[in-house]
Amino acid sequence: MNAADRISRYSSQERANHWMVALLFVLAALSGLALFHPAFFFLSDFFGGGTWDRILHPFLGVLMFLSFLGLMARFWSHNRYTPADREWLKRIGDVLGNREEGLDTGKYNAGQKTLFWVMVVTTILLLISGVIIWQPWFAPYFPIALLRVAVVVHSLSAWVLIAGIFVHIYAAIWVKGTVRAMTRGYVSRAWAKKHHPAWYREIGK
Amino acid sequence: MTNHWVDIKNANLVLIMGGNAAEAHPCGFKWVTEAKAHKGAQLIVIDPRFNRSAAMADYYAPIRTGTDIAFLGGVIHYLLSHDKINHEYVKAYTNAGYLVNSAYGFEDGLFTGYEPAKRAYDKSTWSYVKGPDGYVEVDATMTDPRCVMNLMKAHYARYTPEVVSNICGTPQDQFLHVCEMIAETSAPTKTLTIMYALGWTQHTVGTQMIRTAAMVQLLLGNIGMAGGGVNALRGHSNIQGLTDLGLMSNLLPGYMTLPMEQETDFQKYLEVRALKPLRPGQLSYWQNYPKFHVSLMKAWYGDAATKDNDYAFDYLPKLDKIYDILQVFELMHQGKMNGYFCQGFNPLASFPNKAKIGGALAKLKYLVVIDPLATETSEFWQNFGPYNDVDPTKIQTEVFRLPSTCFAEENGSLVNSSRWLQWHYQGADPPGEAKADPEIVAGIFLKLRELYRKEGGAFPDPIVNLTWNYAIPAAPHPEELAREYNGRALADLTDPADPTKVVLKAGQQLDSFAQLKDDGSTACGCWIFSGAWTEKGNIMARRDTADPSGLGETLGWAFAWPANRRILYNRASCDPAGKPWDPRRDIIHWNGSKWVGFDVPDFKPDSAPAQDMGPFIMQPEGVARFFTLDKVIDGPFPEHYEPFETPISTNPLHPKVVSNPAARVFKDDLEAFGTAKDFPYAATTYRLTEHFHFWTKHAKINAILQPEQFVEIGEELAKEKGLKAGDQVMVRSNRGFLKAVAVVTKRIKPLTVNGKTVHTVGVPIHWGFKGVAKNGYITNTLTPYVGDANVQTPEFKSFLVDIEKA
Amino acid sequence: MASQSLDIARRSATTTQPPNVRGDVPKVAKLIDISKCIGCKACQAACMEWNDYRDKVGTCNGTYNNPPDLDADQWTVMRFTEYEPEGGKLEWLIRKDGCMHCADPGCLKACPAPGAIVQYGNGIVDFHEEHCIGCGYCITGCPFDIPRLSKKDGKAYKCTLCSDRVAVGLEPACIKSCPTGALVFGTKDDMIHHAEGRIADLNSRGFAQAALYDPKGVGGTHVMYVLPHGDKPEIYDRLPKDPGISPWVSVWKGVTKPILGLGLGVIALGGFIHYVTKGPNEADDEDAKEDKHERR
Amino acid sequence: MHVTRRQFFKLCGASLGGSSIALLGFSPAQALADVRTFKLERTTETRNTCPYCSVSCGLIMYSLGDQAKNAKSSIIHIEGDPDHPVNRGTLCPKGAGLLDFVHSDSRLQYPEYRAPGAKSWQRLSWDEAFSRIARLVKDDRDKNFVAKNAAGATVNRWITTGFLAASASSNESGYLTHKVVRSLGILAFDNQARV
Repeated sequence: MNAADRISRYSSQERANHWMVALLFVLAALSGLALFHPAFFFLSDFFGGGTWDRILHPFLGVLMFLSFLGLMARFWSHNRYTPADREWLKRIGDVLGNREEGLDTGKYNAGQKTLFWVMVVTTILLLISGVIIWQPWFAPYFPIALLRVAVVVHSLSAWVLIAGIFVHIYAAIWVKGTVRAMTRGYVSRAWAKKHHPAWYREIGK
Repeated sequence: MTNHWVDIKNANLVLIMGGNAAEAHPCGFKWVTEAKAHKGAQLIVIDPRFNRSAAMADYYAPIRTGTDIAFLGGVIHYLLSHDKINHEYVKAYTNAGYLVNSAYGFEDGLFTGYEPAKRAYDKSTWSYVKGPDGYVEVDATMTDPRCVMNLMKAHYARYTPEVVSNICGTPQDQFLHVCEMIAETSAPTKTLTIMYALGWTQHTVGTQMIRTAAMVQLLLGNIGMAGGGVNALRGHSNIQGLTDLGLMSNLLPGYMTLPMEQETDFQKYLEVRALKPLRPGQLSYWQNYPKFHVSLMKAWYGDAATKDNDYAFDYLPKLDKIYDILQVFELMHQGKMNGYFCQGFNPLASFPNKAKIGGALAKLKYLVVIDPLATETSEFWQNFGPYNDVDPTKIQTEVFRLPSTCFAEENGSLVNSSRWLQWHYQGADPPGEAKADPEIVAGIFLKLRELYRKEGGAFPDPIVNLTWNYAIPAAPHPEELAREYNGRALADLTDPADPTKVVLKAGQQLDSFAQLKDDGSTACGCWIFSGAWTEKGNIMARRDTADPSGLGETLGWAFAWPANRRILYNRASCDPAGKPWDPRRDIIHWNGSKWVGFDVPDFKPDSAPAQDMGPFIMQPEGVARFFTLDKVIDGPFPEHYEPFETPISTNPLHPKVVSNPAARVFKDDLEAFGTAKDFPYAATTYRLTEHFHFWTKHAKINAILQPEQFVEIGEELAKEKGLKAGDQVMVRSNRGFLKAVAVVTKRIKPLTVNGKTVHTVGVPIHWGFKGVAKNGYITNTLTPYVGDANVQTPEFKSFLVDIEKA
Repeated sequence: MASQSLDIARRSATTTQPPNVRGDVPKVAKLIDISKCIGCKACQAACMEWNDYRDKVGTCNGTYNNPPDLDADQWTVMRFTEYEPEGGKLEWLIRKDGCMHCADPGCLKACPAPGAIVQYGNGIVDFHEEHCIGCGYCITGCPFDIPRLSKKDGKAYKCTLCSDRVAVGLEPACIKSCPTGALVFGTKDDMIHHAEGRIADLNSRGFAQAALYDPKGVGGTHVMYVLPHGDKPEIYDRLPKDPGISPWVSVWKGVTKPILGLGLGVIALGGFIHYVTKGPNEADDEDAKEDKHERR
Repeated sequence: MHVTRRQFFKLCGASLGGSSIALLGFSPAQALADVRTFKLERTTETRNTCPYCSVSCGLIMYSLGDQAKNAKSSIIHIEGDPDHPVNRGTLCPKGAGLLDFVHSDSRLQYPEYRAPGAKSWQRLSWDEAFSRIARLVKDDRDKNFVAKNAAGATVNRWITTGFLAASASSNESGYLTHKVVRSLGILAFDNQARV
């Protein structure tokens, strides 16, 4: 693809920030899953065993949250819902069936926006509940009844987040040309025109 | 103890008073829970505090500290006036029918013969009426107004429930409830056991408190019975043993006594102690005193004790008075003592009025402390801030501190309160250079003997002639010492019935004190321990747990003095005809030709019931005494006297005689007493179950379980003083103060005494300035320097304090 | 030791059944007879001594409760309550607190570390600190507030019921020490029988409501109490009347987790199927042409 | 066990390899659910009696080593003697904590001396201690011994030095103490039974 066919989608800083979050997410998720169900406990070996897993996980989580704060700041304004998003959501079946013609999608479609807000909500919940159950630093200061709730909130939030990220990753694989936006920073003009026509027009001007 | 620990399980009713068995003797208290669980026994606890024992009680009644004679005197009155006594027992086994000297009397708080200037009685009127035959006159019908029973009735007629309640603060209904429960055990098939400890001994009327309890038990017929008795729980592991061995100012081993300085004649010395029977046919076992004494002197001085020198009678120091610890520290405080040895004893913490004790020690020239642990006494000269505020540079005492072994590092025996001598074995070497006590004593003695041999000096004879036939003179072996106090034959001993038959060859160990001779042919270091190490070996180390009667008389376990007897006075467990009062408590009985059973009879084994020998064979009367003649110095009947520091400032029974008139008080100490005006609260000191005296604060586990000094006060007093649990509180007596954490409790209630509200302040004793527990004040900073009239045990249990928020 | 230790009923964070064929060993139980307990703390001392732990020397907080609470260095404590009902007699209630060894242990259920908590065939619930990861979930799982994390090593500790002693046929250290026989140990059946005798005795002494505390909410326990006031367990320093594993824990640790775990798999599988059936969404030549067209 | 040189290298290699793998986090799981090893299995048992109160509970002390010549024995555990008729294996909190008394930091290790006016202890040998004490005792006794009282009666007493004996020490120790103390003519003599 020559330079003329490209549209810049993410700056190097945005990409760095994203991959930082992504990396920390993977680590936090793997270390967290190890504690989630015995079937995943083997994952703790990647972190030096169960105890290291338990020690590292909250720090990874906090780092992930801090990194994610950067993404939030950068992308907050782009993720406000618009009337077009309603149309997109209505036609989710068409989208999944690769028939997105006629949708006037902006820089982010409604699915991406939803994921963004899911991430915002779950990471905040994870942070709060995570701090409450963080042994040995903070947990002793909270009543056991609250710890019990926090454990559940933490796990549920994590599950939602992980499921969301599964969708996110799949969508990037499914919609060809997307990954490049986060690896190299640009997309093809054709990609932009097909998937995000409103954005395409906006930057074309 | 008259009985023993396991025997408590045989009781129908247990009275814990003047003690706190659950707290201080938990493993012995187990037998109370066994009695409750398996015999349906009831437990009564009477104490100023609702303590750990009370938590287990079926019935608890509060009492003001120091008023137990009033309470028990009231019980005597109840039993007599409600006719709840074992008549046959009282008639046959006590001196209730004995006639008393017509000059004897009691009026306004004083018995006849009081001499105020001496603070002492002339006891000559406290005696029996003797008949022309030299024996005491007895009125078996007990109708003579001068018989003991009637005098006793009259004496305690004053102790009505109203009076008791007014003095003790125990509500009348509660007092009467206790009386009713106790009275039920006057049935021959029911027993009460009484468990007491320092809550009775540590008063200026301590001896008499215990006597009152004994009187109650005699009226009920509970002495000598399995599940009965008056049982001293006692303190240290070998406090019984050291008392048995006579390590006290005026004693010799086996409850023999040192001569007073007037007793210059050896034969007279023996005669007054070899008590002749006061009634016909009585054993009066002390008649054997000369055998015990001569054998002791042979054990100590060997060939140097001969008939010609009265068996080294002059080697024994003669008393001008008793040098009990209060007397000694008074002398020390006056600068009249130069040297002092503390072997495993921590007087700075243990004795009353710490300021006086510390001041006295500072006047010594030398102090030698022998102990496994770093005690407060050994560092009395060191400054520990508020806990021991002294200037070392001003204290000129030389102090030696010698490390000794602990129990785990030695062989030897201890006597528990059941009178069992139990052998124990070394399990490890002592730390560092620590030595066993006998080695340390030998080390000092051998150096001293060497000096006397070399240099001569003041009366060296007893020192250079002291027997010392130990294999290693510098380290006498416990086994050698045990064999020595058991005693051995010095010449061949023959059977008294058949002089041709040699029972023991010279050099052999004695089987029992029955073999002792007064002609120098036996040596025995402690006659009551004879039988502990015989030719059969170490009897103390026996471990047969067989209990054929199920009553707990494990005769094959260790050795009980005297003669392996488990229940003292057990002849009294049978009626005069020799049949057990209660067939379920058949410990011994007369089988037609001799006394047999599950215990060793405390009696002449072949004396038939018809011979009328009394069961109390150590008494010249053969019976127990309600009226105790001149044997105690403050009255033949116990009388309630207030503690020297009394919260009510009077004695409701006789306002002119408030406190024990026969108790010795030193001048300075009299001035150091406080009054209720300045110190309005009744205080009492005590032990906690987590600690043992001043030892366990050196043990981490116990320091964890009870880390810091506290005092206990009732909620009502706390409210008055604005105190809440956890506050720092200052407790002051007229002798000093301490600061500690306040424990505010429902378990100490204010009592109404003589129309006045009396609050009790509880002060546990266990803290000090050495060890791993939090440093604290020595509790005895507060306590008064006055002791029981008879035995000088300090009045730790009743004194006055004031408290305030610190 | 090993022979009995392999008789495992349950093992934390383990989805298969541990070796259990020899699990038919007698169930053991400790009975705490509150009516006989003098609160002497011998059991506490024996526990410290046998298990070789020592807490720090604390302070007095104005009560007899010392140390004041359970800790990783204090597996059992005495809780003292001065109970004086309106118009009734003062009672000094003393409860030995510590692990109840639930038949249905919440700690084990909550634990994410395989083998950190096991329940032996004899009923003892034991923590294996070498497998403990220090997450503290056992604390949330326990209905009695027993486990404590150590400040020294970050592992969770509690009473083991002296599993090492029981394994060789001895009674736990606390049981052996108890001076008054307030603590008794044996098979659970025997302990229930013993308790019946104690309750009859208490009934005869005026405690009509005396009862055995063997709460069904946790499947019964292997540490039981004889309570003189069996109708009011809460007066014994907040002994829960009807304890059970918190629904937050039991629901979560029950079916939810496997379902959610499966959920993630379903999502992944859904993506795969979608990709296979619908194919990738790709900007084709058409889009590129249009773009070029527009650019001109 | 006979190990050849070759086997030896193999063994070393294997254990080196094993430990390196363990470092990477692939240590084989330990025994999955073993109880703590029973610590008394080969200790030496000694019967004793609790030194605290006069219930005098029977004890069993467990010490390290089998009393082999080269093994230094040390008590590691103390519990009640189940055969003892009184305590039947039970102990109170004091008895159950005896181990910490035996090994207390406060246990004295060697003889010490505090000079008049001094602020600290100095160490001395047993021989020095015995010699100096004997000298002090003799000097005081020789100076203050009372052979006869004012009335001329032989009293042979010495009251300027006193002795407190330990009622937690054994009968044997107490007996010897009494014998020695009385031979000196001491009357200021007591033990804890007084208080």
